[in-house]
Amino acid sequence: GAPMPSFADKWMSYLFEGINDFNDKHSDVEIKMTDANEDPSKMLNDVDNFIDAGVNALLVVPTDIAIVKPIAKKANRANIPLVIVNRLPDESAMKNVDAYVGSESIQAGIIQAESVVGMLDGKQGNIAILMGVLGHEAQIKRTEGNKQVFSQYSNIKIVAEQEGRWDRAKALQIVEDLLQAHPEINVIVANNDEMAIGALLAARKAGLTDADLIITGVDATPDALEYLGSGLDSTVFQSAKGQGYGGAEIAYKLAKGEKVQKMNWINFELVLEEQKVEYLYKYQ
Amino acid sequence: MIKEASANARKTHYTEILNKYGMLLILILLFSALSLKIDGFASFRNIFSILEQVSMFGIIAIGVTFAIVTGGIDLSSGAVVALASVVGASIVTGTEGYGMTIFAFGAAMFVGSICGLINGSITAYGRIPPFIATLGMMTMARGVAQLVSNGRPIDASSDAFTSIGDGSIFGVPGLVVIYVLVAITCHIMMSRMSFGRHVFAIGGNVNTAKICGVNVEITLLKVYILAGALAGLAGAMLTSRAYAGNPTFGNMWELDAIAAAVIGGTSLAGGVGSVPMCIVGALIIGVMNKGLNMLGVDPYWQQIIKGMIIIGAVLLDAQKRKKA
Amino acid sequence: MIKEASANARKTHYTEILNKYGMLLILILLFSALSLKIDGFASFRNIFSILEQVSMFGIIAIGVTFAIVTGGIDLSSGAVVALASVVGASIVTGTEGYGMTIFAFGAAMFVGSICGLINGSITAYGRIPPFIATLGMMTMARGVAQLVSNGRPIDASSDAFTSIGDGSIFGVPGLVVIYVLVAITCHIMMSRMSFGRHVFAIGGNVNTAKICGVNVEITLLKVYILAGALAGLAGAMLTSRAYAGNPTFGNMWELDAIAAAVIGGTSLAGGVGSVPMCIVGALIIGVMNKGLNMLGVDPYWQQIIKGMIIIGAVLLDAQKRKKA
Amino acid sequence: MKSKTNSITLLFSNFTQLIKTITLMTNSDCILEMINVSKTFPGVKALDKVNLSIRKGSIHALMGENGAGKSTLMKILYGLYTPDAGGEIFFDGKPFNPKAPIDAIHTGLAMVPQEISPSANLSVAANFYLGREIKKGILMDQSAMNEKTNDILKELGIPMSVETLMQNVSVAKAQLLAIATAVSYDAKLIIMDEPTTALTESEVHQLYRIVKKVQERGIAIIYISHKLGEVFELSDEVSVIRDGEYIGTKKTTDITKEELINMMVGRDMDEMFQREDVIIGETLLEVRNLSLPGKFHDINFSVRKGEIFGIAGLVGAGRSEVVEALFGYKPAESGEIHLHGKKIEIHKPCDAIKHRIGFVTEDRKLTGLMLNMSVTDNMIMPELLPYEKHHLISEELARDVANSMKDQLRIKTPTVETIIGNLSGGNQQKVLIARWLLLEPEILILDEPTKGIDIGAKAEIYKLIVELARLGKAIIIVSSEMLELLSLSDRIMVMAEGREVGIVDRDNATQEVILEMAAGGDVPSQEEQELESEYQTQGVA
Ligand SMILES: Nc1ncnc2c1ncn2[C@@H]1O[C@H](COP(=O)(O)OP(=O)(O)OP(=O)(O)O)[C@@H](O)[C@H]1O
Ligand SMILES: Nc1ncnc2c1ncn2[C@@H]1O[C@H](COP(=O)(O)OP(=O)(O)OP(=O)(O)O)[C@@H](O)[C@H]1O
Ligand SMILES: [Mg+2]
Ligand SMILES: [Mg+2]
Repeated sequence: GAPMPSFADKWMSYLFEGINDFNDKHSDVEIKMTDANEDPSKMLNDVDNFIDAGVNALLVVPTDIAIVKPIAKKANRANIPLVIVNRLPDESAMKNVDAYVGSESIQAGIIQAESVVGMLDGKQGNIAILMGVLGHEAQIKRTEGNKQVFSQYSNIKIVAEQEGRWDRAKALQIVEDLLQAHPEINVIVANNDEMAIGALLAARKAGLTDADLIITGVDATPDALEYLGSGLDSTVFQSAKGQGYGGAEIAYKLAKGEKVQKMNWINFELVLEEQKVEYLYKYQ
Repeated sequence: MIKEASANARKTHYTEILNKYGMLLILILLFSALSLKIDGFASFRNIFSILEQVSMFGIIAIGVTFAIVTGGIDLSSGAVVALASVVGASIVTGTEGYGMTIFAFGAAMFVGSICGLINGSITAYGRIPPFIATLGMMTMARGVAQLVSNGRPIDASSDAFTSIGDGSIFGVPGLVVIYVLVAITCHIMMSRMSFGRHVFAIGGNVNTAKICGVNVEITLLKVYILAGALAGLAGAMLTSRAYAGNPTFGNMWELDAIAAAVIGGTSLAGGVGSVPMCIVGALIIGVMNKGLNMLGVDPYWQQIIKGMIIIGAVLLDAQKRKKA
Repeated sequence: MIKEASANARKTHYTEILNKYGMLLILILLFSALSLKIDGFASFRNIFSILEQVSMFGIIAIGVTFAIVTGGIDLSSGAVVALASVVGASIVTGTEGYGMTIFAFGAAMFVGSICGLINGSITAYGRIPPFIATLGMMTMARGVAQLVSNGRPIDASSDAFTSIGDGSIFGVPGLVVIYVLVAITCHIMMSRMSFGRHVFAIGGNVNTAKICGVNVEITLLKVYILAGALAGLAGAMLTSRAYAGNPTFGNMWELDAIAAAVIGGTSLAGGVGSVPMCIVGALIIGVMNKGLNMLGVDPYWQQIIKGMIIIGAVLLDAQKRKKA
Repeated sequence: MKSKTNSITLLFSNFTQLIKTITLMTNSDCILEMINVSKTFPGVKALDKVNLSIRKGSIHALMGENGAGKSTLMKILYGLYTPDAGGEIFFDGKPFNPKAPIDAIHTGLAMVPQEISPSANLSVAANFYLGREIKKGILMDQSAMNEKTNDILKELGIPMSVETLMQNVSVAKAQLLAIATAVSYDAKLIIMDEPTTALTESEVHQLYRIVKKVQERGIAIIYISHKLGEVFELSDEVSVIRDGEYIGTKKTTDITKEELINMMVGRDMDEMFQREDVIIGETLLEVRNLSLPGKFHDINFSVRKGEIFGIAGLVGAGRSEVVEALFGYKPAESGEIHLHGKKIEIHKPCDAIKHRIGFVTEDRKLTGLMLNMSVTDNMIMPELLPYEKHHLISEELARDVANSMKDQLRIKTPTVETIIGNLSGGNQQKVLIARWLLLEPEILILDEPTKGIDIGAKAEIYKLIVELARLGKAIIIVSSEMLELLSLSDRIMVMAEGREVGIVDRDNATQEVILEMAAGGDVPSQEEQELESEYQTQGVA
């Protein structure tokens, strides 16, 4: 059983692919996924339902990290191994979790921001941050990572922060408005690639060229990789398939009673134009 | 002629029963079908689990039913859940004991009531369609929830507090107990108290209600406060179940709640509705959700099937009534 | 007596003007206030930018206005936008030339019309409240959109296709041109054609409409097909603007669209509404969004302020009318 | 000329007013005194310094043409409208300024509104006690309410099951119930605004009985009606309003019908309508074996060009259903309709409209008005084609046509753009008649066409009907007003319990003959007795 937070998110869809890959390769495995639509309550329902259906292991990408506690409690009560993927719960919650596969979201924000610092190379940076749906773990941590880095540099100023809801169209509209109100903006940092592409389209509309703006996203989706170098300046790769496949594998082992490592880190990797082909290849 | 008349009377009787219990029939059919397909679907455990899952938006649906019976609507309930959850969580976080738990539940309901009071005042005194008033409140309440929580989930893992969502009394989950209590209270309010009578009268014909001396404004105010308080209660329940308050909670719940009310036969034109049937409507949605998940239906298809079942159930009901 | 009567007549005149143009006044006030606060807000460039941003949900709002005037509603439009965008993008992806562009727009509108046809049939022939019919469709259309796209955005970067969203004619953005054309056509349909009269008649009193020989079912069918087709068009426009189709597009747009219609004075009880005022309503929302973004208001506060402005505008309008 | 007489009466009434005002202030004999009450709506001065005093325990008739302001005056009394500043109202000697109906109710007023629309979703008893539920603790005492309602209804002679939902109660019964409800309030003054429009003779007599009973208890009644007969039968005094102005008050015994009409319309007029003969042509419409199970059975009749064909019967006889079926609104299940000797199919109203059949329905609110649309829109709806230029509707053309109709039928409205909901009841009815006249119908069906219409307008409508007949149109008229049917129709079909009892010629038709037929023959049918006993048992239960 694998309750998932959202089927509407592009990055997640590659994670699902990883899980499905594992599923297809092992004939003695059947993985069922559900969509919580980013609704924690729905996710709890899904967990209940899976436990009722008698699954051997739970593989969960939580909607937010606070939800892990009740999920762990339920899993423990039912004596079912629990693997958390992608979103790292706090320590007290981790006590009751059997394994974690993924990375620290804050890391993505830090890598992203550091790449911006590098590209600015001491020049004045006026930054707009596009955030995902407020309250989501990735939105909170990535933004936090961004700010952590930027606050150390006196040549960098955050001019605006707005909620782009992970959505390309919404980001497009916001960046249009921001560029109008703050022509001085020369860096746009987006919590994900879809919003970064929206920002890029808005910049093009405003007549700005690649040289005028630094735009950076997170996820390294194929779409984003296509835009890399032609407007998008960097993105951060987090192996979705790797997390999915790895998570499934660990859950499989736990279900069979094998011992596994508790923390399984999958690191973020910065992707610049040079690595475009290499990463595009990963999606083939 | 005499025979015909009595045949007619009997026919009316059938019609009435179908009108009243048609949806219950559909619920039973749905449940039976799924029980045949899925092992253990018809177990007590599973039924309680369905009830638990339904309890929160089911409670909202009861409040919404009141609003709809007056001819209004409440779109803000999902956002109020979020606000109440955040408020409840901030009160309870790091505390222990049932005193704070009760206080947190009370505060959540109070915050909900305030939202309801605003909805109600705008609707009753400002003469703004409740659709717009509560749509505005929906945006505002979520904004305030994010402001209060700074956009982050707030931990609510006080043992006493979470025991409400986790615990059970004589095997009945705590949330289900609350649901049942709320349902009984609201059913009595709606069907046996003059407040309920006035709610129906307003939905049936506002002008007549006014002429008969019903205080339309106050009644509407009470209705929206009730709906708000119940949404707040649901928010507290969710917080206790999820061990956290979160400004993203309750997203789109208002639509599920309205769907539950309407599937239960509440007329959006006002004047018709009941608490028991609203529960039946909520259960149809709950059973359907549980069944689709347990059958392992692809989530994309789940959405499509859900849409079809909602429309289908209401269609079936309408058709049957027409024929009868 | 004569003097008094003419004074009265003049008063009526004022009232009527206030009734008709009150919201326009509010729009102008809002715009002026923001122009004073923000440099360049009152520029052509900015006005076109607002119009462009408004165009998509503004077109949806026009379709929804028709539905609301009949006394119905359309909650599915946001989901239809998503479905149409996905369909449009899959057609256009990797192609070149205006032929495919037109085909993609046509297909998007066709898909929208099909959704509308289903909405309409269920409403008109199944006698299901449109709230439920379109709520079901909302879930279904989004499910189908995810199914078609496998949950991922579909690239739509055909030059011809994206030039619609990017280009401009004599300085007027392409999307604005489409908006204006749709608005003019729909305004004529609503105010000057018998179809429009029938729409009003149904909203005014269905029974009377029937007695007056209006084919209620066919008219409703047409209304929902129109609303669906316009949502489909908006989906294609968004796709061309965003260079991609995405099953997450159009989330909650239906609520913005309904808000625009109601702010524009369309009565949710049916029988009252107009296209120009619906545009005014959409512009109020658009100006507000733009202003809040340009002022750099904290996103939490933005939501709160938006809710207040929506309620405030309708409240102000209602108050003014009551006094006059 | 008219304005001169007007100003004279005005001067005169102003003078008497002055004296009255002075005497009234000290007059403890009056339950209600209204002094200089005015009300202005946007564009309309509905009431202009009206004075009215009602003596304790008297039945006071209030008369005036459609749109004179009678209902408005009563709505002010009941707290539904706020009057313009400057007037004064005293109730039982104390100043009285109701803000809402609840104030009026608490002060001792009750009202039967002109347009009764009970909450259809509530039961008879629930409606009866709406707003003043009997409680036991915090809960309602349902059985007590049922019992008491039952008792009161039995006492007033309206036996029925009190748990029936209002939506299953006929209009007539609902009207009687509204009256019973008003009576049951512990009121000192009851307002009845056109209580008999939905009633037939027998129920009207029931109403008389109730009204008399109420008066015996010392309760005063304001009785608004357009029917002179009722006024002279019931009232002690009668006041007249014309165009929002108070004309005067008279003791009913001191005034003749002619004088009263003169007060109302400002000129002499014949109350009795004398119709002239019209040449009757060939058969236009023939109805054969029309049936709709449960509603009506085996209806046969034919109507000729230039003929006025009446349909009589008691309420519930199925008259409306027959004409609704004829028009395709609720189509019959079997039977044939022939027009010009050819069989035609009518499944929907638009079929009927195509054959140029017009239909003024009986229920203005339910099937007549589009309340929030303009007078013009309400008029032109059945056929929009004549107003189209290049496929687009021409507002101008529509307005012109509506204006000419407004003049022709003397519809009292500020403009034809006015929302129809703001017109007085009678004027709304005129708009509906105008709607179907505009269709230039060959056959015009009128179901209770003069419901709530004043004497002057009634005469005009009668003239119009005869004029249409003269032009070779066929008219079918359903009416509960016996005099109306008798004076208008060439032939009258009488229905009872969904069946055609017979067709009577003009020469043979008298009130007695028709009433006897409508009652279903000499003896009440078995079913009727059954029903009666059923009511009795239900009443006891
Ligand atoms: N709400 C309103 N808004 C505007 N005008 C109104 C309103 N109500 C009544 N009027 C106008 O006031 C005048 C008096 O109407 P009212 O209903 O009192 O007449 P009435 O004497 O009761 O007539 P009827 O015999 O037809 O019932 C009419 O000209 C009517 O158009
Ligand atoms: N079962 C019922 N449900 C609802 N209404 C009913 C029912 N039975 C009778 N009525 C009402 O009884 C009334 C009388 O029926 P019908 O219209 O056939 O009588 P009629 O002879 O045309 O009388 P009228 O002159 O009042 O029109 C109708 O107005 C109808 O609404
Ligand atoms: Mg009146
Ligand atoms: Mg009838």
